Parts: sequence; structure tokens; C-alpha cells
Amino acid sequence: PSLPLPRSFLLKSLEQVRKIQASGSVLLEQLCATYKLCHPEELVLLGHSLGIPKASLSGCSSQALQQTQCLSQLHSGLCLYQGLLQALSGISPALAPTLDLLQLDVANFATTIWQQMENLGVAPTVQPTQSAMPAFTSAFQRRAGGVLAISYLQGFLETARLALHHLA
Amino acid sequence: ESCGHIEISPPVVRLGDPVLASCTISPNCSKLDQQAKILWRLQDEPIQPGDRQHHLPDGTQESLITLPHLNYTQAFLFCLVPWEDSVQLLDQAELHAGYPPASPSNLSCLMHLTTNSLVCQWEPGPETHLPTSFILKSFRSRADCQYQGDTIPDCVAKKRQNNCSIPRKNLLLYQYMAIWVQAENMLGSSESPKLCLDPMDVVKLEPPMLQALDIGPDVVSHQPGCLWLSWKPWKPSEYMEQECELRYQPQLKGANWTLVFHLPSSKDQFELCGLHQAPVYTLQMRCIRSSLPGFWSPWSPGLQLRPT
Amino acid sequence: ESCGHIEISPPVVRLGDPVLASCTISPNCSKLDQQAKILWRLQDEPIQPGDRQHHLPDGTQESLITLPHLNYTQAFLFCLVPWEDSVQLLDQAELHAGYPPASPSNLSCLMHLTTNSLVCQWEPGPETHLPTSFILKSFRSRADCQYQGDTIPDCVAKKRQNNCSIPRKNLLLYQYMAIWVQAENMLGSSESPKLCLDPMDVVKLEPPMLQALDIGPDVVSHQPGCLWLSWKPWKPSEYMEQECELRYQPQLKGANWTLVFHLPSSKDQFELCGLHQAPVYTLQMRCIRSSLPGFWSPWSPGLQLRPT
Repeated sequence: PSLPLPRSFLLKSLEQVRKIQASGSVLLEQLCATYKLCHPEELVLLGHSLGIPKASLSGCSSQALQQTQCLSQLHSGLCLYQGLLQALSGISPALAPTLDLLQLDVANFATTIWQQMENLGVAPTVQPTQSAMPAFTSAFQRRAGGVLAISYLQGFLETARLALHHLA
Repeated sequence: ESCGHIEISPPVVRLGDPVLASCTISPNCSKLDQQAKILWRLQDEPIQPGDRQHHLPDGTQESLITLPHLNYTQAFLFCLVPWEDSVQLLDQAELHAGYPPASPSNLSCLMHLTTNSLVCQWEPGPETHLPTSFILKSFRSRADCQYQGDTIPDCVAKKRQNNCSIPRKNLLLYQYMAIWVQAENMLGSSESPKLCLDPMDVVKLEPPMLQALDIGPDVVSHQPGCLWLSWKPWKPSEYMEQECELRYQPQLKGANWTLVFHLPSSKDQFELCGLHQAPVYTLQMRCIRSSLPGFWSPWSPGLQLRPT
Repeated sequence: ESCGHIEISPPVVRLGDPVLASCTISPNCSKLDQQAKILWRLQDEPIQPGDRQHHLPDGTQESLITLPHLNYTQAFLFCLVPWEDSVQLLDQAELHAGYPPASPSNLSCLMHLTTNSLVCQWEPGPETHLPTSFILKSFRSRADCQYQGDTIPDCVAKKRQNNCSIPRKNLLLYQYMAIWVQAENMLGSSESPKLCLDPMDVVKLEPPMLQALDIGPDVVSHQPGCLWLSWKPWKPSEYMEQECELRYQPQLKGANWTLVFHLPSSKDQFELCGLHQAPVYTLQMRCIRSSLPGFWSPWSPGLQLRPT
């Protein structure tokens, strides 16, 4: 059985989830309004061909919630999405500020999780290395990749939110 | 693995003109079956098939479509394929439509002595719906501006601004320059008629400083209906010889202005008499460069004075 | 041909401290006769001779002077020689005097959600009379700020400004950072005490948007002295769980506020009854981050409402 998580960690994490989800939906709205890319489900094929990954949170599912594995998956998933958001930079001058903020918020949340894993003594000695990021070769691929990556991130955060509530 | 690429030509058209587009799926796109029916969507309009779809010699699938009249000034064109019970986007192209720029008109320039810059403004003409650059071009010249001297660096107007300010270091004062505006966008360019001017002949002059003079009781000639004034020219234009006009009016409904012409640009003491129509008079002054070309300054703010 | 060169040490002194200066005339200065008496002038004070004048081995003439107390914060020291019936300036040196900076005090920081920057301000302490730089320094840390993590780039305050804004990209939100101000000028440097904070615990919160709710006639419970409200949190802080307070006051001279505590940060419909003291009531709300550190927002602007 793992050590209980401090209340301030859970409250701050839940606040960070809401903060990231808020700017994520702003960005999705802007991508829809600006580029008429409003349906992530129409981009799945493109996602496959570009190799846009989906991070797993199997250790956080309500049926098999495993605290250490959940925290570890949460951390590596956040690092994955931070890398993806970084690969999307240059998406467009209008969206760049919101994208930069989102990426910083994701990176900061990853640090919050990592910090807590260190406090619990369950942090691996070395941070996970960044897996290869897709190469976007056109403006459309960057925009469509952005819609897909951010919609995957929103789903990832929803699972994380439920898990954190369970852990609280 | 290019699973869909749109080419449009030309990328920018006149509003209402046709646009031809092609979407190609290369044979090495593993995810798609090679017989996939390529579809098209313009903005949020319903999905439509292409005009023609065929295989190119190298196995590439190509669909061609002509949009007869592009009535959007900006729009996205999507190339799609059916997928399970929905569709999948393969590529997206941005279309632009508008008009070539008309010739900018009403070009006028004023030399600002406070910023030492020549500020020109113009009317851009009808909306082109396209990013259009306005550049103020000029070259040094002689009186009739036929002679083409050194070119002066371009003055590029900021977006959506129809004025530009040529800095002092690019100006040769007291010499003529030819100056015009060039408008340009993806569909063409146009030029305004040329102006021929010496910056110092188009100075934006400000009115003089008009002040009441409080004359000591002993000096006052005890003549009723008089008042004393002093004025000096607007500081930045002090070096310019100027000629001024004074106007005054009793504070009565519908009163007329009385004008005093050909006054010097600065006066330590000026007596004005015969002011019997009202207890309070409003006075204003304006000046103009004398014996050389120039514009009148606006009238100075009204000065309310009580004659003796 | 150096016909006069002043050296001063040190160039900057504490106000009132002495300054030692030397003025040398090299032998190859042809214009001056080698026995010229070197004179000195501080600012506009009377000309005075040096304390001592002598020849250096290489023939250079040197005059030395000590100004016992430099009481100018900025002054020019001139080296001169007599010339016909006047004097000639040979060289000029600029002297500065002032004080080393005191430790900046009252350092406080607020996280601005609109600009996503941490703005810190401080009191600089007494005037130093010298160009003094203020730099906000910080490093990443843990809860008690003993641990020294990565250094955050310096935030250099603009001249005469006692605040600095650390941009979002330099902030690690939800983690502690140690932060202090360093003041430095030619006479020394000093540091403020350190603050230890998580930027998200010092958010500058704005009040919620309080609105009257126009209830349809059917719903109105016809109970007199009631009114209906709705409110929602300040948009940029929507993701923060907040707890709010409502206060209301009849529009009567000297009336007291009545408070309603522990309200949620957003409410679609809230009924307030028992309002019989006046036809019009003023309502205000404020909120604070709940269950995590934070500051109260200011009260919202007063909302004047008429109870039923």
C-alpha cells in the first residue's frame, strides 16, 4: 500500500488540471474558428500517418487504480504532451501565445507530479527520455496535429482528474 | 507517406473568379485503399465529389475540381476520403479572393516642426479584401520635379494605416522632392499621382501665443473701450518670417468678426480701441509664412478680454 | 601633445568625503611655457591653486589638489592655466558623490493572471544620488526555500522604477521560489530579505461578476423585500476553486453592511430577502481561493438594486 498523498498536492494538482483544460479548450476553439478544424474525429487517419501518440493512464483507471504507477504514467504522459505541444510551435502567430502558455502549464504540472514522486521516494533516478516527436511538414499538418494532440490531452486530463479525486 | 496533398492555382483570385484545385494521394499511403473516392469541402459547405478522378502514371490518385466562382474573400478548401461512417481530412488549402488596389488618391503632406518629419496621408480607394501594402516613394528633384535626383528610402505604412512619416534624416529641406504612393497586393499594384513639393513649403504652422497685457494704471490713457495685447510666434516656427491676422468679436449673439490684417508675427504691445459693443470681447490670431509658400495656421484659442 | 590631463581617484565618493586630483602638462605641450602655474576650479567656485606643483622626472608638470569635502552630488573639476589676462581650460573631469544603497525593504509580489507574470515591488530606501540598479533575483526551491534549485534569470528594473515583472516562461507555477532584490551602485551593493513563495499562492484576484436576475412575474414569490442575483467568477481565475462573501447595505445614511459568508464562486440564482429598510440596496461581492493560500479580491463595484 502506498503512502497517502498530501491534501495540498491533490488540491494543487486538481487546480492545474482545470487550468490546463481551460486553456486547452480555448486553443481548440481558436483552431476551429480560425482554420475550420472543428472535428478531431475527422483527423484520426492523419494522426496515424503523422504518428501522433496517445499517452496511457491504465494505472489510473477507477477499476485498477495503482497510485505509484498512476503518478508515473501521469508524469510521462504530461512530458509526452509537452513535447508534442513544443513540436507544434510555429502553428500560427495568432495562436502561439496560447500554445506557449499551455505548454508551460503542462510542463509545470509534470514538475508537480515529479516532485511528489520524489517526496514519496518512488521517483525513478532518471526522468523519462523524450520519445521521438512527429515531424510536421505543412501548416495544415501542424494545425491538424494540434487539434488532435490537444483533444487527446483533454481526454488524458479528464482521466487524471477522476484518478486524483479517487486518490484524495 | 503523403496521404493527401492539395494544389490550387492560382492561390489568390479576383472575387468571383474560378479556382482549379487538385488533390493527390500517393501510392505509398498505406492507410488508404487505392480506390478511395476523393471528396471535397469548401468552408462549411456540404461535401462534394471532384469533377474528375484518375490515376497518374506513377499510381498516384488525383481528383480535380473547379470552383466556378470563389465568393469568399478567405476560405478553406478540404480534401477528404470516406472513412467508416464518416470522413477523414487529408489536406487543407487556404483560398483568398479580392481585388487589385485602385490608385490611392488625395495624397497630401505636412511638415511637422515638432517631430521634424514630413507626414503624408492618402485615401486608399475601395476595399481589396487582400493584404495590401502602401509605400510612400519619393526622390529628390528640382522645381518642376521633372529631374530625377537621388531616391529617398521608401516609407512603408503600417498595416491599415493610410499615412506615413518620412524622418528628418531622409529630407532635404528647401529642395523640391517628387512624392507618391504605391499600393500593391497579390493581384496587382497601382500608383497615386505625384506631388512636387519642398517640405518647408508645407509646414503645419501653429497659431501664435496671444496674451492680454496688464497695463499699469498710470499708462492707461483712460480712453474707454480699449485693451492691450502682446503676442509671439509659435516657438518651433520662430525662425520663419510670418505675417499674422487678428480677429475680434463682441460676446453678443450673432456678432461678426472684425479683422486686422498684415500684423507682424510678434508684438510686445498692441492697443485695440473702439470696443464699445459688449463688456467682453473674444480675440483670436493666426499666422502664415510671409513671402514664401505656406499654409495658414489655425486660429488661436479664443481669448476673452474686458476693454476698459 | 597632451596639454593638460586630470586624474581623480576615486571618481565616485561618499557625499562629503575628500577627493584627490592631479593635473599634468606634458613637456611636449608647445603652447604652454613650462613654468605655467596650474590652477583649479570646482564648478563655478573661485579659481584656486593646487596644494602642490612639481616636475616629474620626465619633465611633466604635475599639480595635486585635495578637495576636503565633496558636497556636490555631481560637479565638474577644471584644470586651467593663466593666459594673458584670463585663463585657459586644459581639461575637465566629472565628479560624483552619493551614498551606497540601503537594503531595499517591503518586498512584495503579486501574480497577475492577465499577463501571466509575477510582479514584485519594493521600497528602494533613501536617495543615493548615484545611478543605482535594482535587480530582482530568484531561484527555484522547496517549501522552506532552504534548497537552492535552478537560478531564474535576473529581472532588471527599469530606471527609477521600483518594480519588476518576471515573465511566465521564467516561472515554475505551483513550486516554491526564493526571491529578493539586489541594489547596486558605484559605492556598494545591498540586498533585501528573501521572500519564499509559490506564484500561485499570491494571485491578484479580481472580484466576481455580480448581476441582478430579472425573475419572470410568475416565479416571483410576491414576497416583498426580496431580490435575485447571479454571479460568476472573474474569467481568468475560473479554474481556481474560490469561496466568496456577499455584503449588502440599504441606501441610508450611516447604514451598516450585512455579510453573507461561505458562498460558492458561481451561482445562477440566489434569493436575498428581508430587505425592508430602504427602496434601494447596494450589494458587493469578493472571493478568495479556497483551501489553498491566496488573497481576497477587492469588493466588486457596488450594484444598486430595488427589492420587490
